[in-house]
Amino acid sequence: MAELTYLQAISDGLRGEMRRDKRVFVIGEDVGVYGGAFKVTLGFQEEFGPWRVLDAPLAETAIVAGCTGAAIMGMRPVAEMQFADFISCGWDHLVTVAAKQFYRAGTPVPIVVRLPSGGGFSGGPFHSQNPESSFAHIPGIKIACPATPEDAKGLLISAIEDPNPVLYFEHKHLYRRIKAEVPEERYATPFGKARVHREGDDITLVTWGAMVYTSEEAAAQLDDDGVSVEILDLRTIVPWDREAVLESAKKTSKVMVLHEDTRTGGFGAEIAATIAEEAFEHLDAPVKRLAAPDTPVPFSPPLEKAFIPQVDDVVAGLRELAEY
Amino acid sequence: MAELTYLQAISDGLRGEMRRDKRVFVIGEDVGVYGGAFKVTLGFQEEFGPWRVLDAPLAETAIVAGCTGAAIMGMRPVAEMQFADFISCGWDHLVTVAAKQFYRAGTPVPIVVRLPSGGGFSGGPFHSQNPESSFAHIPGIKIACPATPEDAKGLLISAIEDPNPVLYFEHKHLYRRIKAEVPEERYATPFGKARVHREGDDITLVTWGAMVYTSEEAAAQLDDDGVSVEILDLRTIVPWDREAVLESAKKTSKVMVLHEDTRTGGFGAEIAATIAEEAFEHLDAPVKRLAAPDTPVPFSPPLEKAFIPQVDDVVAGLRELAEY
Amino acid sequence: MAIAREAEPVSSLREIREAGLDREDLFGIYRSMLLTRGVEERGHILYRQGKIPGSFYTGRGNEAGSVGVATAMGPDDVGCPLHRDMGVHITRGVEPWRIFAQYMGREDGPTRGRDGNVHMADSQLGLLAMVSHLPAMLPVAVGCALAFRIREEKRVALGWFGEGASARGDTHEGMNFAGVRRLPVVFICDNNQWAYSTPTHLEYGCETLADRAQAYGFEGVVVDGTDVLAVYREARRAIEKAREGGGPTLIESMTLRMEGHAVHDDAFYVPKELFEEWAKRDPIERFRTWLRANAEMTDEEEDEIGAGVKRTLNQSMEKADASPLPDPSTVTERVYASVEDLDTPHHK
Amino acid sequence: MAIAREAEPVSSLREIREAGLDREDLFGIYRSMLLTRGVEERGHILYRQGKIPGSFYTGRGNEAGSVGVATAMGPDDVGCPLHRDMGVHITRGVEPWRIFAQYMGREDGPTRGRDGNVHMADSQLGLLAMVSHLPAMLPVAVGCALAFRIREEKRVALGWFGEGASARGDTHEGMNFAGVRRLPVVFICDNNQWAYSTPTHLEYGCETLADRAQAYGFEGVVVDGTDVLAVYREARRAIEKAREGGGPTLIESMTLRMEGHAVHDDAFYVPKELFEEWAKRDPIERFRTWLRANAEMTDEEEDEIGAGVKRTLNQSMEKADASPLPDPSTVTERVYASVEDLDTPHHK
Ligand SMILES: Cc1ncc(C[n+]2csc(CCOP(=O)(O)OP(=O)(O)O)c2C)c(N)n1
Ligand SMILES: Cc1ncc(C[n+]2csc(CCOP(=O)(O)OP(=O)(O)O)c2C)c(N)n1
Ligand SMILES: [Mg+2]
Ligand SMILES: [Mg+2]
Repeated sequence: MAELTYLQAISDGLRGEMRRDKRVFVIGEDVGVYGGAFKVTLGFQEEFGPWRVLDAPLAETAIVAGCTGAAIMGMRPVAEMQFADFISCGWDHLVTVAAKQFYRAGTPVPIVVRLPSGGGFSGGPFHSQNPESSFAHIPGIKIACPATPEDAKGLLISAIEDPNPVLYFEHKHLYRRIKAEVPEERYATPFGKARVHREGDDITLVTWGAMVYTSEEAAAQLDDDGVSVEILDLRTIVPWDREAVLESAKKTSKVMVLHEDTRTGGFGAEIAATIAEEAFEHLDAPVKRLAAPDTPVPFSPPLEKAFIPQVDDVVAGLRELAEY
Repeated sequence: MAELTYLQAISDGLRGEMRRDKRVFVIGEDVGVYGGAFKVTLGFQEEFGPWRVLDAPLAETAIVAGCTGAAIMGMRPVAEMQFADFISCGWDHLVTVAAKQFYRAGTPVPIVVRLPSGGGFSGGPFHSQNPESSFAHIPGIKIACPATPEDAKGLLISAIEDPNPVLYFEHKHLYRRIKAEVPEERYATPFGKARVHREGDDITLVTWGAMVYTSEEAAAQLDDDGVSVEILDLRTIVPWDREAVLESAKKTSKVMVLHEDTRTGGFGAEIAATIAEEAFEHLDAPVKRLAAPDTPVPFSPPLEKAFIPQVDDVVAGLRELAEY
Repeated sequence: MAIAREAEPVSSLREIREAGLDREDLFGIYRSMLLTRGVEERGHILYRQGKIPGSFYTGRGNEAGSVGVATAMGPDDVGCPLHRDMGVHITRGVEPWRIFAQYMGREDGPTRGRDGNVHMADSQLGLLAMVSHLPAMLPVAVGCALAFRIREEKRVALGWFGEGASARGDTHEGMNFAGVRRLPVVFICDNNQWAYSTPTHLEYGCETLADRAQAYGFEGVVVDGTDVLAVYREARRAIEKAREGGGPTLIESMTLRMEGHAVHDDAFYVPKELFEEWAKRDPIERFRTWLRANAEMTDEEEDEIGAGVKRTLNQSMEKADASPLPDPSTVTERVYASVEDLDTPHHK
Repeated sequence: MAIAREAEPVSSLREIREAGLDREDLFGIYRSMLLTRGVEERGHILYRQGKIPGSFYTGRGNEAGSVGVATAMGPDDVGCPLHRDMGVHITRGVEPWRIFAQYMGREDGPTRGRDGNVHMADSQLGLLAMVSHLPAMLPVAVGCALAFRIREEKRVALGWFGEGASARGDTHEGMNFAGVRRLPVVFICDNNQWAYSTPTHLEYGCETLADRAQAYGFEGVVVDGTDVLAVYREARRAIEKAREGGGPTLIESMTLRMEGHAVHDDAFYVPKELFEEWAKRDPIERFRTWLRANAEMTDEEEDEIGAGVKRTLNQSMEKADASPLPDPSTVTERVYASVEDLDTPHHK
């Protein structure tokens, strides 16, 4: 095992798949000589050549549609959006073609789109978004949101293996901040299996991505109150691990759902509604949702801090639940 | 009062605003000589000329972006998508520019996009969708989904008056099937005020659009069981009338949320999660969601029938709730 | 200031022989054109009988364009035909009964009732199913060509689009990317002069769409879309050029949409004279005359082909009508693919 | 096969007088160029001091392009400048202290801390705030022109885009629509030879982007983007042509991005010689030399302008630094506009 940053784990996972499987190629803006805006593909073009590490024109539709066509012709494309925000320019192709082609025509579309997402560094309204919820509503697309280096590698490998379009959200704020042991061998982390980030008995906190670490800090504070918080890291939100969530909810009887994306219509609503419906008789308190407010992501640090859920917000929410 | 179809009410409302306010113009594919795919703007070009009733190229981005620019320059554009499904091609401009320009730059974008939506006539995967939930997650956009001719007119007028981007979903299946008295004078139906389509005491059914009529038929059947169903037609889902919904939920203690769009991540999740959180102590049963299954809209009649929630499905769901 | 080349008509049998077709091939083309029109005419009847749900579109006037191009494709080439390109499906060998089954939403249509109309394709035959959104499949075709280029296969992808759809960003992004990378793709613009009710001067501001090819660094050519042999010759040239690494070509095939946009549309907005003028250039009649004059097609041969097509159509309609409607309990199946589903001819 | 016109350099004072500028105007242009570069250089310092959150972009090398075009705009014309076009904001009169406040996320920046960098605009000055997504504001500019055309106002809209962003569908849809309707809009391509690390041959396959104008039925022109007067002359021609109903023009202004894509990028991928070559054509130095040679700018005049700019910059930085950070409790405010908010110069 080697200690890797979250970013290195993504990079390693991708490089390994490219070495193993000639069908895998990467395409995106500046992924070649430059190695990608965040350097995930640094050195890839030297190793794999310019036709497996393609610098695309500034054209997200061409990228997503190009991947779709190449995938149908037997390749395993991995596209990089320079920032997750720009996937809005590829929305139509994802929801109209890639998501529906198998159901309609029996043609699988095994593409992966890597999406550097999330805020916390004054990226402003267009370099900070977490657009996973919009896609989670579209049948036919799968969505992974790794929180740890180990999952970053294992979920990426699963995403590439998957015969469906997969959106792989990599949280920019974790890239170099999070470091951990990552197995050197190849492994695929299954989709739809939540990870118990921290066990607990009193409250279940369901989350994913960078909010796992915010949760962790908050849970530690609740320990001092004598309240034990169980943190479930969903890892993938389509599919999401209903069983694990419901089981934990039934155990603790109190649930908070937390995400960095905005609240209204966020995927937290789906989770909360499901828990409220299916664990109704087990709940000792209403399922609490905590998320960013319904605004664009503001740029200026005090505003951004008020926007992204902070440890204090989570602590306050958990205390409310504990006291309910 | 005149008896108008739902379609005539839209047409009348729009014509009235164009007569009243020179800033209002319409743009879309085939809205001119042809009068629009559904003939909503039939005769408009003759009355208002080719520069206020513009046949656009087949280019949804040009249409939405063009409206945005024109709106910022003081016009009141009303765009028509030929089918709501094609708004996926304008997604980026709505969520990236129109929705965020006021928050970011203080520039309001008063545009209306008319979206003929919904299924029930074998339109298949691309002529039947109800994409309102995807947009309902995006702060900065308002969403109207009229169910009656009276609201069709009144909400359209409000939409045009509104200084924000408004998506106006008009359900194709209601166009000529629903007829009712509509006031001849000008009136604006406020956004965010639900309409009690039918009063009842035992179960609250929250819905919008064509599902109002499915609900009505189902509720009539429940009458025979001695169960009285209150139907709330939300009219607008952004903003949505939380107060009215919560009040009714507290009165009946049992709630069903119903929509034609697919289930996972649909706006029904937001409503159900909110009720479960805010009326927790008043509920005698879990909030039940009924929606289309998570698939594209299938074409063939038996499949489409299995996809769109039917009266029988609603009846079965209501009975389950009644017996809970 | 036209930039694109204008293709000459094909005038002699010798010329078309040089372009790779023998007499049997020519009869095959004729048969495909008849079958194409026949399928759509029968479809129209089925529609009026209430047997086809939803709407109904045809490509009348485009039989030369679609059949001509498809005839020029190699067996391993792939294509994304659109709603006026029934001739591509027919020429590639889709059995007509499956098309009728598709129209009627039956289990044996290529989309098993999940989609309707010509929103279908048989992947066994190198075709990709179109979506409604125009022209979304054009950049997808570019992606197919990218796969061929990465693997250094001598295969070519074809992407169709209407002149109306040329206004969409998809057209631009696809062509630009193809031009930059000189990918083996050929773009076919079915210019039928109308996009629903919208005439060309409200769709684009240049003289011919083929001129746009130079904006992407490749060749454009305008061809008479009612002359199946000219279309064939130009498509073949372009396809073989792409196959040999010469990059993309944009072919603009000029015709008229000879009916309304779809069955509900009487095309009142199209000047009558335009219909009259183009009726004289009906691609099937034009080719029949050519075959009689240049390939010595006999009465017997002509009748035999015609009768064969009729027989096929009759049998196909019957067979299609025997296909069951999909089982509603399967509606939620096959939203996500499993690994076994990758076992298609495309994916291999 | 270049199609677009190539603009000549401006060689004499007489020539530029004919194009509408007197000596004072020329000094004003010089001042704006200095101020543009100064604002960005100071921004860079603030960034290194940790006073600017997020990233930081400059338009070094594009001062002639941005200032030249903005100088040609009429008072009621509007424009959507992008991230290399600080000169447009400066020329239209945005006070530098507000730009510094914007950079630093302060309440007095045009976006009140809601957005950063040059994602800003003062609607009082006829400008629209860019979004990151490139070149989304180009078709929005077309929409502005549409409003002018509907109302029959003699106003012109300007839409900027980078040569990299020319690959996006937005560019195409906007230009196509503008061409079809002959709208009063001028498109300015800041061609700085790189899109982040991507060189032009991977962005587009044609010779010059100005050639694309013919694909939309209007005129294209290539201009030396380091020659502020040539840029001005061509922009003015195009703007006045649009104003008189002559339809759009596409101006491709050639320069080099003289720094990395943003502050974090050392541009290792740009050949050193390219930088050296273009450094010799520095737009400010070039114009200074021209002013000395052709407009008899004296040492005194030159110093006065330079000192004035320095003073403005110093004062502006101080004033900006006094502007407060936004109050976090306001984060959820102003997501939706109310009717009163329509009371802007644009909306009137
Ligand atoms: C993105 C998109 N917008 C709108 C439509 C609705 N629509 C279907 S066909 C059509 C006209 C297409 O014109 P053209 O591309 O010339 O093809 P034609 O039908 O004439 O063959 C329109 C507007 C669509 N299919 N896709
Ligand atoms: C739609 C979109 N995709 C990706 C980006 C990320 N990005 C920012 S600037 C840039 C390069 C832009 O190149 P160009 O248009 O030539 O403008 P330049 O920066 O060279 O002035 C990229 C890829 C973006 N802003 N928008
Ligand atoms: Mg057409
Ligand atoms: Mg550039």
